[in-house]
Amino acid sequence: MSSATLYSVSYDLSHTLLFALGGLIGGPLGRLLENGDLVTGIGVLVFAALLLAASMLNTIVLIWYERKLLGRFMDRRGAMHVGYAGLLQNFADGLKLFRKHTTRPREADEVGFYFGPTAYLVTSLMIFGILPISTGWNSGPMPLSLLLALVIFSFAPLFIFVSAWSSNNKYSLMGGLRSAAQMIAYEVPLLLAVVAVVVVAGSFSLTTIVYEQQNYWFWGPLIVALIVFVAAMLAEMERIPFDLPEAEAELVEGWNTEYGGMLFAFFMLADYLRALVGSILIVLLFLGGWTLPTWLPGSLTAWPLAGIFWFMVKTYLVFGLFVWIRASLPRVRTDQLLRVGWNRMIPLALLSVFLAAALVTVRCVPVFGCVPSPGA
Amino acid sequence: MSEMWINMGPQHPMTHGLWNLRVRIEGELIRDVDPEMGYLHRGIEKISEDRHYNEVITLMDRCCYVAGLAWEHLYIRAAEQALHVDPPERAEYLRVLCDEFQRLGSHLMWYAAFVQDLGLMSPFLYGMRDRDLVLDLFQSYTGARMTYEYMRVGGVRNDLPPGFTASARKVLDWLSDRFREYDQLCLGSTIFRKRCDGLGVLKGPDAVHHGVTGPMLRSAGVKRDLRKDRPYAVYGQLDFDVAFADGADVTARYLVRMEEMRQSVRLLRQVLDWLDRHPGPVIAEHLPRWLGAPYAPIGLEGYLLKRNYPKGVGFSAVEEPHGEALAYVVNEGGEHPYRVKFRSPVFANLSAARTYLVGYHVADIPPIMGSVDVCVGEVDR
Amino acid sequence: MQPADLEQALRPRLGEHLLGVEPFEGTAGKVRFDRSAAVATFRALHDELGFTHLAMIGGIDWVAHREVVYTLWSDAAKQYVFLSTTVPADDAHVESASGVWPSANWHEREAWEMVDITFDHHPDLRHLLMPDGYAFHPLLRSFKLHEPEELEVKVRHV
Amino acid sequence: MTEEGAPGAGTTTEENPVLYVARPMATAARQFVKSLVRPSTIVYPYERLEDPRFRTEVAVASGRPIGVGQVWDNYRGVHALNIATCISCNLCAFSCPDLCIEMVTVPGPDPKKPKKCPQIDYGKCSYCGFCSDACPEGCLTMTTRYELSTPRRAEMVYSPQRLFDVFRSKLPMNPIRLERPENEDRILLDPPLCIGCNACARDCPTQCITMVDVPKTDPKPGQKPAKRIWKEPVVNDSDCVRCGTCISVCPKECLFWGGPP
Amino acid sequence: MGRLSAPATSPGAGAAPAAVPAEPAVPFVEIEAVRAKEFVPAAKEALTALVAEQGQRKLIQPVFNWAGRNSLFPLHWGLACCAIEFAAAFGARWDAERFGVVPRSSPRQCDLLIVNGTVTWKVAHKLVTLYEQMPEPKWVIAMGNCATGGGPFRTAYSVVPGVDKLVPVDVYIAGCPPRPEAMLDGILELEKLIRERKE
Repeated sequence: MSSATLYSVSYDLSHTLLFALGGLIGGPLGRLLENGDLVTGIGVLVFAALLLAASMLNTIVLIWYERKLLGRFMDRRGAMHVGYAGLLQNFADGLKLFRKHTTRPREADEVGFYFGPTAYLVTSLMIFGILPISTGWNSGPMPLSLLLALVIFSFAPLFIFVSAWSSNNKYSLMGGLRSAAQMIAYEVPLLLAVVAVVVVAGSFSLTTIVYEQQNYWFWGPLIVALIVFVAAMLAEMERIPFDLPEAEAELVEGWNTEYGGMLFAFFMLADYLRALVGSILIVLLFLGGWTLPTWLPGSLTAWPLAGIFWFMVKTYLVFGLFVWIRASLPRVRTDQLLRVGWNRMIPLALLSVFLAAALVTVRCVPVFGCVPSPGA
Repeated sequence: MSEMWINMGPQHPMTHGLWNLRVRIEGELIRDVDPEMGYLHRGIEKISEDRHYNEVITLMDRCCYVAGLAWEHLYIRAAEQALHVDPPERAEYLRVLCDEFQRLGSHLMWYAAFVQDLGLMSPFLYGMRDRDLVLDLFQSYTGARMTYEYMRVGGVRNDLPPGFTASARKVLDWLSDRFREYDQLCLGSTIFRKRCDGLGVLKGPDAVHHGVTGPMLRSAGVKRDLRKDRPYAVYGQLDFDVAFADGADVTARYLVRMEEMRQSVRLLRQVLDWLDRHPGPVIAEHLPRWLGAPYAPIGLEGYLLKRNYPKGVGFSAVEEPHGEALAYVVNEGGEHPYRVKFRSPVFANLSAARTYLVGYHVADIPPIMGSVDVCVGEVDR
Repeated sequence: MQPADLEQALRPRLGEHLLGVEPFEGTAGKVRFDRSAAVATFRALHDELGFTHLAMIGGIDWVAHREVVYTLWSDAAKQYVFLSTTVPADDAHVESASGVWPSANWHEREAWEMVDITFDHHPDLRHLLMPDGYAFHPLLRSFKLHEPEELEVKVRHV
Repeated sequence: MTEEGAPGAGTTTEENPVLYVARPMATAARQFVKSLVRPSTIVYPYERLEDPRFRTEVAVASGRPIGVGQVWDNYRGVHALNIATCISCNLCAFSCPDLCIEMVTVPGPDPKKPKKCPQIDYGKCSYCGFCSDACPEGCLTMTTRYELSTPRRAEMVYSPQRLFDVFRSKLPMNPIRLERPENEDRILLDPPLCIGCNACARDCPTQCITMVDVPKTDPKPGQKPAKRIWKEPVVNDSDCVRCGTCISVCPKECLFWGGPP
Repeated sequence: MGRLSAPATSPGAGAAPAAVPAEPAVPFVEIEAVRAKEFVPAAKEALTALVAEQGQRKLIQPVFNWAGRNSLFPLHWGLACCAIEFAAAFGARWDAERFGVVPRSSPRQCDLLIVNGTVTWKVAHKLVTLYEQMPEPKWVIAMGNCATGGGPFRTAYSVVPGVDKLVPVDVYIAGCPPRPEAMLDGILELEKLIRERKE
């Protein structure tokens, strides 16, 4: 396990910076700068800024990727005129939304109307502080990082409901209600599927889970858990076929009907941030994270940033699967969605937990190999 | 949750046009509906009274903008009966060609809009793409994509350009392949079947009672198709089957429309073969001059009266893509029609909305209304 | 079905209220009836002759009087038939057909707002196409169209 | 769901969720692979459907047609007016169902007799092509130009000069033209009403009306002698374009449409 | 009946298809890159302003202008015939999304109101409401003749003779209905208008 984490890099950066500055100024003021607490504080800030920049950039590229991919599924080109191949399109969208006036309906709840989207975006961003991207890019040892990520991930329905309720629109309200019902229904199978992974990996730490997949990735032996996880993740991300809360055809724009300008941009960003988090979680839990199979030549990972590169490749491929589903499947109905959630997904998830338990008992699977003993 | 009224429209993604569906809901269940029409009422029947017979054709294209040629055909048949004009046979075949291509175009447009209501994204684009090919054919002989102004009292404006039938056959081949793809995307999908089966049921007797016609009626097992039951133009000489289904639900309407498109392809192949073999005039000879060409020279006022042109009443019934459309044209001897009255199939289909919407979920409104295939232009006129 | 058949079938039920059956090209005929026997005529055609589908109700303004034309279709005979009744312009009302054919509802609303023919015992006679409170009946001959007047054009004030 | 023409496809009720989700996904994937080669999008400002290479059928790499060829031969777009051959007959203005054509004066060869040519308001025109069908000289035709966006409403009114510019730009024009139908109507004269004022002959765009002498008739007893020029118009039917200008200018309304019924 | 005369009689006979000013075929890569060049002048302008220290507002204005004109979200609203061509412009063949034009269903998220069809007096106040619900900066395109001036229906008793009587219109598109290309041309015209706009 590499010792250089993202936080330690930030801390070192801040340490170097402040000590150099302190040495430059000299005297008592300079010594004040060489304070350890200050270094820690600045280090956290640098860490946050790095995370923010990386996640935002990734999100915007993700939107571009989806638009282009969806375009080809639909036999058209997608955004192509703003920037090379439309790469700058989403920046233009973001800047435009930033400049647009934000209007609040007169009858809307003042606090909730602004609090909802902001909290939605902020909680979605918070998850990125927990997810390890590669050996270098992680926030240090976090024994319960998976649990923490999922807890933050499940904050969303609350904020969606707050913003939907406070915009004082019937469509928004219905969208909010659907969103709450749907996310609660799919929270359970999601967690159960995660339990299967945790049983096999023997840890709640995402980093450990990735290292547990050295011998074989979990998608093979835990295929049932993967299916449950992908379906539940689709519902949590509110994408077709489970995009009922913002079902265009009947609910206009769902719970963000009354939001325009930057608040709408918050929603869009948060949606895609969650989609990114979903893809990343699938890569981490089932597809071996930043590692490659051992039978591949080692030169593929022998260069700097190779971990991040392969991780992003996997993430974008997983997201491509979501785009593919979006391009080819219709939307389901609320009651059907809930019925599938409670009647099909939870039994399947329980089954996957039993399978995982059996796997841990048996230890070895033909084709895939053996599980290392937990905690080894 | 207590009951509340919500307005779906006039600006709502579900409506596909300018109308308002007021829905009383309890939770997600529909308790009552009240369609509110008239947002697109342009007074076409009134304007027609101020226009010459041929000039009304420009309004017909805009009356139903997804089936312009079918409406031209409808009006022209009534006007010809009122004015005692007989078109030549080739013109009748050309009109059937227009009608059937228009059915393809309209149903493809319906397909695109319907699947979009269900949240299917790509087939919307596929439907629009394939509809554009049909519009290309229209453009190559009428000169416009949507507002054709092709038919005239006594025939049609012009003959087909050379090479038309060959490219038309290519388009038909292309479309026949696509229908399978459409079925795979819709019927092949479990989610689609779960969404659409048993939805928006309107049984046969109810449908007849409420004046519902077209694919909606045929999907309820009633085999009424004016092309078969009351053959107009040259439909009596062509070989085709009436598409129908028994389900009376959204899936059944989908099946009927898909089958109608296949039957249209079958009809079109026969029509194209006939047109290849039988050249001839496309407009009646010895027409009164103001009918043969769209002129309105000065001094026309009272012209017909002076010449004792016979009065008449024209009536025509055409199986339009949406259903049974009727026209009633009164010729009182003036240069303008005295009264023009149209019957829009969607008008009646929509007026029965309460029978097939109440009791379902809010989320079911888009697919059900999508399966009705609303064209507001012809409802409001 | 020929006009003579129609007359034969309807005469016993309507008596002198049946004013005649005229031939009409492309249909079974045009049945002219007195408006006082409207519901009886509707019932006779719907129940006895099998004209279960009401396709259209149209009003025509003949200045002195107004004519209401009903178009019916029979699935058995595969034929259309016209029903026609005249009402004087100053007392333009006729019994509603929506009790016999539910589909008459919207057609009658339209005929009422366009040609000003009141349908008695109509369940819901209000504006369909024009906004509520619209005072005119556009399809009357006395209602003339004209070029629109020049209205003020809105410009952006930035 | 049997008998003739009944759609039989897709009526299966077997439950196989995985297969039935996989089938539409496979269809979409097939489309995706095809589109990777060349989507059917036309990159509009840089490629146009009226480009010669789109005029014939384009079979792109994936075997999909974009357009079906020859789609522009009959297209009705902006008009082109050949001012030189326009005879100011007004027929285009009369035939316009939307009343968007106004005849305006343009400088002609003869300064004394100013020429009137159509000015078209594209904010009203419905592109029905009735005017170009009505034009007896074929000087008003429709081209394939369709881009007419402007921030100012007034710019949508095309003066004859601008229409002439369109004509000179040599855009592809509508080659399918109607021949003028058999004319059975002709201008007839109600002789007792005519006063021989020469208005019809003066304003006839084709100069097909000649004034011929008529014998002076004696007034009936008890009546004043008619105040008139003893000439009557005679219409040369082969040259007449049946525009009705003579009828409109006749002060006594003695000309009318007639002919074999 | 020789109704279909040979093309040679047409005055446009000289302009057979071959006479179309053939545009040079632009390679795909260049097409993708053409509009990317637009950003460079905007950025250059911004940098020049920074050097000249002309204040913050001048500095960010070109960039926001660039963003605003390249990301026009029209309201997803179909009125009449033109709405079908409006939909076709988002179809596979023309794909208006290439220009960043994505229809949104909620007026709060739109900056462009494309009035695609006949506006009747019955719907007039709803149109104005929708316009007012759109946050600034916003633009209006009158698509087709009905929106421009009532079109063929302008004499009717129920039709607004031109949507410019209700809301300020920035670009008019003629056509009945305009082809999808013409609609795209109108959007490009609007982009040009926004570029020249001084705030």
